[in-house]
Amino acid sequence: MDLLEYQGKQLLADAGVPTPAGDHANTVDDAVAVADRIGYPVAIKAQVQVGGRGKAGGIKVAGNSEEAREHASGILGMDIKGHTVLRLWIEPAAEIAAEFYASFTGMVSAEGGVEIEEVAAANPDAIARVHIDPMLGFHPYHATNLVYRGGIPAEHRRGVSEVLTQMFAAFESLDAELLEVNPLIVTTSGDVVALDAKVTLDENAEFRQELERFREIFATDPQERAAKEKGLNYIKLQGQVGVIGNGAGLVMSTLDVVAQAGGKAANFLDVGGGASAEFIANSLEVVSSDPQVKSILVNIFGGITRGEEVANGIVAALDEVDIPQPIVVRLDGTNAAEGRQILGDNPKPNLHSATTMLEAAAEAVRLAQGA
Amino acid sequence: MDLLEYQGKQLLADAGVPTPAGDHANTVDDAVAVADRIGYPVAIKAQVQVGGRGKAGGIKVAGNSEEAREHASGILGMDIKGHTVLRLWIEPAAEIAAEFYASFTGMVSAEGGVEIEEVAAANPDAIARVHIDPMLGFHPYHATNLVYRGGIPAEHRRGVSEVLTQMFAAFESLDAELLEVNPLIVTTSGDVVALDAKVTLDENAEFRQELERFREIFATDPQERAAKEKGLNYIKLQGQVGVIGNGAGLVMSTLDVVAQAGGKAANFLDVGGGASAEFIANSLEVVSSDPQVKSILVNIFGGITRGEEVANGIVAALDEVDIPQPIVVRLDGTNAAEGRQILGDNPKPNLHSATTMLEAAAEAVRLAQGA
Amino acid sequence: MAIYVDANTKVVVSGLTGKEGRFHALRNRAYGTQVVAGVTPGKGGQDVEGIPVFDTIAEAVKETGANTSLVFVPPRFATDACYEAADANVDLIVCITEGIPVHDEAPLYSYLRYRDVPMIGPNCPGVLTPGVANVGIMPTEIATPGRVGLVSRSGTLTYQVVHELTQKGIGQSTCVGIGGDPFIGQFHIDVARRFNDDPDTDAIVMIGEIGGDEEERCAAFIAAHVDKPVFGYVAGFEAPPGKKMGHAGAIISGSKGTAQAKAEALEEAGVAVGRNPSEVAELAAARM
Amino acid sequence: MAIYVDANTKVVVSGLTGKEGRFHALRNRAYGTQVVAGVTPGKGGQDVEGIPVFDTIAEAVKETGANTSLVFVPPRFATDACYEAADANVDLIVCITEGIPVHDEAPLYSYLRYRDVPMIGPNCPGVLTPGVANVGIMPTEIATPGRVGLVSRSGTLTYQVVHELTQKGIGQSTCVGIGGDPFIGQFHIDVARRFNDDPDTDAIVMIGEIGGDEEERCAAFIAAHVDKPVFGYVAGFEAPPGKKMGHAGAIISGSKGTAQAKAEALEEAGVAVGRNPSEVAELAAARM
Repeated sequence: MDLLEYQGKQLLADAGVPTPAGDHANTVDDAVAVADRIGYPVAIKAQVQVGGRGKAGGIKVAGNSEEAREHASGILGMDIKGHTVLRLWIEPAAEIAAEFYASFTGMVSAEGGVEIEEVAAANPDAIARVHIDPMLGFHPYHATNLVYRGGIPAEHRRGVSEVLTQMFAAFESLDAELLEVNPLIVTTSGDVVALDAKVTLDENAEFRQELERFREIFATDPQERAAKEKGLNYIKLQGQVGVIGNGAGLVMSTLDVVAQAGGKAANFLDVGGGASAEFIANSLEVVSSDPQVKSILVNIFGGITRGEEVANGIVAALDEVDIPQPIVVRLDGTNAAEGRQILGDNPKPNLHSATTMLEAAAEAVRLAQGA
Repeated sequence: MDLLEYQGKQLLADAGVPTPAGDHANTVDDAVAVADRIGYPVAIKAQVQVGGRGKAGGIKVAGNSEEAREHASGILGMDIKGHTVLRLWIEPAAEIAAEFYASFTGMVSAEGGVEIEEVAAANPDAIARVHIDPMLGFHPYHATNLVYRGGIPAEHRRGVSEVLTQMFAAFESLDAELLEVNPLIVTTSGDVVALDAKVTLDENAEFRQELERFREIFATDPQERAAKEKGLNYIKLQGQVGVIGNGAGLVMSTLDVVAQAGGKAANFLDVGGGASAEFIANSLEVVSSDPQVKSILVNIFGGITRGEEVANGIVAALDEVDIPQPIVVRLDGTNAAEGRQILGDNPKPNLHSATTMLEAAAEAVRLAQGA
Repeated sequence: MAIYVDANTKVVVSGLTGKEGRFHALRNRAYGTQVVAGVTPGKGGQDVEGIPVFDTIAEAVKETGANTSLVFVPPRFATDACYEAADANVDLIVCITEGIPVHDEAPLYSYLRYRDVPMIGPNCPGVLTPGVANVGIMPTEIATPGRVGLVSRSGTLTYQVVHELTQKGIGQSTCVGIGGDPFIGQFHIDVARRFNDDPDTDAIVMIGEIGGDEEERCAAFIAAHVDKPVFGYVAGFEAPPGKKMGHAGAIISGSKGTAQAKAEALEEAGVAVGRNPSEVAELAAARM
Repeated sequence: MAIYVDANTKVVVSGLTGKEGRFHALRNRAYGTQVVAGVTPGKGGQDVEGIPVFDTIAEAVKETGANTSLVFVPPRFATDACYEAADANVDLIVCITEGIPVHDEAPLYSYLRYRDVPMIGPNCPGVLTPGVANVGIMPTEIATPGRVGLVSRSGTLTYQVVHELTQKGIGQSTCVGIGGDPFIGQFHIDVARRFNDDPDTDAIVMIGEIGGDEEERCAAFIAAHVDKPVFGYVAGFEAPPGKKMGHAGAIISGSKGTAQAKAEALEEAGVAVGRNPSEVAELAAARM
């Protein structure tokens, strides 16, 4: 789960990392009121789950109420790499004396473990990485090696070390997959402050983390929003063939063979392992609701997911919701025969069957193009 | 640092382990008052830093004030394996339904790490041990393996698992070398309670632990008390030759050669590495104050401790305090020549020099027996 | 002899008394796998269709000689079962469980590497040595004994390729689904090393996917150390950058981790790379 | 070639700018040891009598080719210096520091075993290969080059035995003081293995002490694996039970861990055991 900047900063602040005090706003008037309350100059920052806001014009400094209104109006509603800006964060504009970059991520290196990706001074060559054994955790020598080898100036070493230690503690206690601060600044008064925060939390840790508070549905695309609400693993793409499959690798491969058959996939949708009939029905409904989808390819190879469940799901979905597009179903693996039997016993006019993945892709593309 | 039972129980209680509520007393009257306040029956328990109190008669149950007075009088002042009972602990007598034993200790096994020694049911064959990687810590599977393989009855498994988990947390957070509960009981009402506690804390961790609160000097032997006050590593023995040396192994070996020379050492005193002149002087003073000491053997082999420091210490001690016994000094290793030079430049009537350890031991024994 | 799993494999199933554990353990046994024990604390002394259940893995190992741990317990308990299996000195752990937090997986990964206990998974379909033993959830009817070793992160994509191979008459020595999580016990490179050393394997089919640099590292390993023919496929040519494609690690960061780059790295290492599951199977069939 | 320390040893000293570190590092250098670097965070760029100081061990290793870490920093920082040295890929760590909490030493022990980095100490006098290199605080004037390897937990007792050997004309290949704490990096058994494999060592002198079962385990190892003559001494025949004799591990528990029992175990393993430092040296002298 990718957090918005202000959510990430709140978590860092909870962990003791100094962050600018600010507030968020969803409207221009609110934004101006917040800016007035904070006092100028303020930074007005688009809250989107994607990098590169600054370059895209999503971060502006306002020196007074008029500028605040102007910038808030300009940024709210902006499209940044396909993300519509629906929320702003307003904070005091910092006087920056020095900028650094710090990041913790779980990566496997030669020996596995957690890597702090980079602690770079303004000079991009000055990058230090350390490998942190997750059994051992973050020790003072890790911080020492990062601040010295990363070229942090003498007067900021203690402050940066302390923030790195706090960041790692937060990285672990929050079940973060990524914790990145860029820039980690030193103000002209000498304070080390996290001026931005990129935090990705692990949804698998939901049983011990309070993730619900961050679960805002910002997707403006109706299929993405519906998929999120139903807990489907859905990614919108640009083609005409809706794709549903089980297993990330198989679905990725299905996108590939659709392209090789001369079409383009409209989406990625992985129903995962052991998906129930209801799950399959929901998936069909979401994919079908996309007006650019001209045909749907269901590619299931059974392991935990059993063929009869998939078939029941398809039959149930077709009974309950109106699926206008032709559906090509390809079923193999565990209980595939039973599944095919169920489909055969419940004939539908728009239901097509294929015996191989390549045939299924070709048929789906043909139907999409013929439609 | 070996804690008294009631000190260890307090630490366990802080860690969440259920322990009986009680109070300590240093006099018979106080003990009776505490017992009256708690309500009968109470257990009256000698607080000494040695095991086997129960067998020695140091634990009694009193059913009323008269019995409390009788038992408190009997136990206070008792000698238990050389330890005089100066303090009592009084707690409600427990109604025991089942008894277990649980212990954590830092031991090196084939792969190193922390061992939970034993969790035994009444049946002494039912002992389970697990090795805990200190980088990994105590995980639920450790508790599961201990309670099942240790034969803990089904109804007590959850409670015992919880206490084991709390004990390990305390073992780590307190810098304990040993944390032992024997017995860990289940009361007739089904509660798991630590009825005794044997806790040894690591004095090397003093920089991060508050050890001073436990540092009560119970030693009744005047040399042991003086040595503790001066921070000397002193152990009283039964012979006539006072022994001072540097390094635990060398001092142990010195005890051996004194015995082989026909004498017996009066003490073990290791001045350690890099001991200063003052430290040496303090050592001589404490050893010399023992009336059973008839001669003193100083056996120094220099490494970190340099010969001139030892020599200066001996000279300073002889200038400041009156050492009636003859002293045999044997000096070798780093800067031994300089040290011998200093001793030669400061002749004292009772100062003897020896060139080898065996000669020094023989000379010290001869002087002790001739005195 | 195959790799990881063979006729000497004796499986102890953590979570045997659960729904999925029971279903797949019995299925594995029906295939001929020696499923000798189950473990569920508190259910020691029971049995599941004749498979004895123990309270701890240590007891199961002691009583039955189990040497392979198969883990089906829910995510919050799964890493604990793997630690327990390692401490009980099994030779192999196969962890099927999906959805384990990465901060639980990371120290487990470290511990198992240090202890030198190979783990397949987590979040994987397991290991199938066709005709001999199946430890996990792979559908067995699509596989057939033979001399091509197969390794993949993906479950169902593995099945797809196995299916294609079988249909083309190419049997498999062992099929290994290593799992889609960032911290898995055995990587492509570990499996490739074993296949290269396995006298019953003549060629290797390696299925990669976008994200990370594992395929690139494995390509370097293949170029330096593997003398058997290797056939490859990388899924995700159509995956857009910056999107996590189902698996936690399957994400193209900037221009790094693309299927194109991985396919090229494998080709440079001498691997014959197909552009879809059928093509890689055809390439293998043409050479065998 | 001696063991642990030889002419190729290049030492980086953690704590070089401290009083003890400086004293002993310069002494080691004066003996002929290659002391190539020091480390004190914040003092990088300085030097101690020509020995360059770095902020981190990694930098020192990179710039000077140091392969051996010698640690003199205070107890609360010492284990961190050892972890840092291991991560900087040195071949050997010698940790002199005394007084490190056992709960800091225990995970370090585990980490170094897993990473396969040998450590001498903590709380030890170091390693001396007479005439070649001294890494630690042993007095060198008592030692002389030769072909007897010596290992002991105790510092000064080691010196005593080395001194006795030298006086009897018996030179030493390497003298190893493994340290008196419960968690030390290398035990008697590890050192005995190396001496047995060392072509420059003809015989081994092993000094034990009361407490634990290390001498017993080493005796079993000697009986099974060591073909060179071994001479032994165990200190503490006069130690009373239940008292910790200076070293954290030196305590007789009940009837276990006595000098008598250890001496007998060694004798049963074919070790010639002396009853004091002079006697063990005499036994060795008589055989060499």
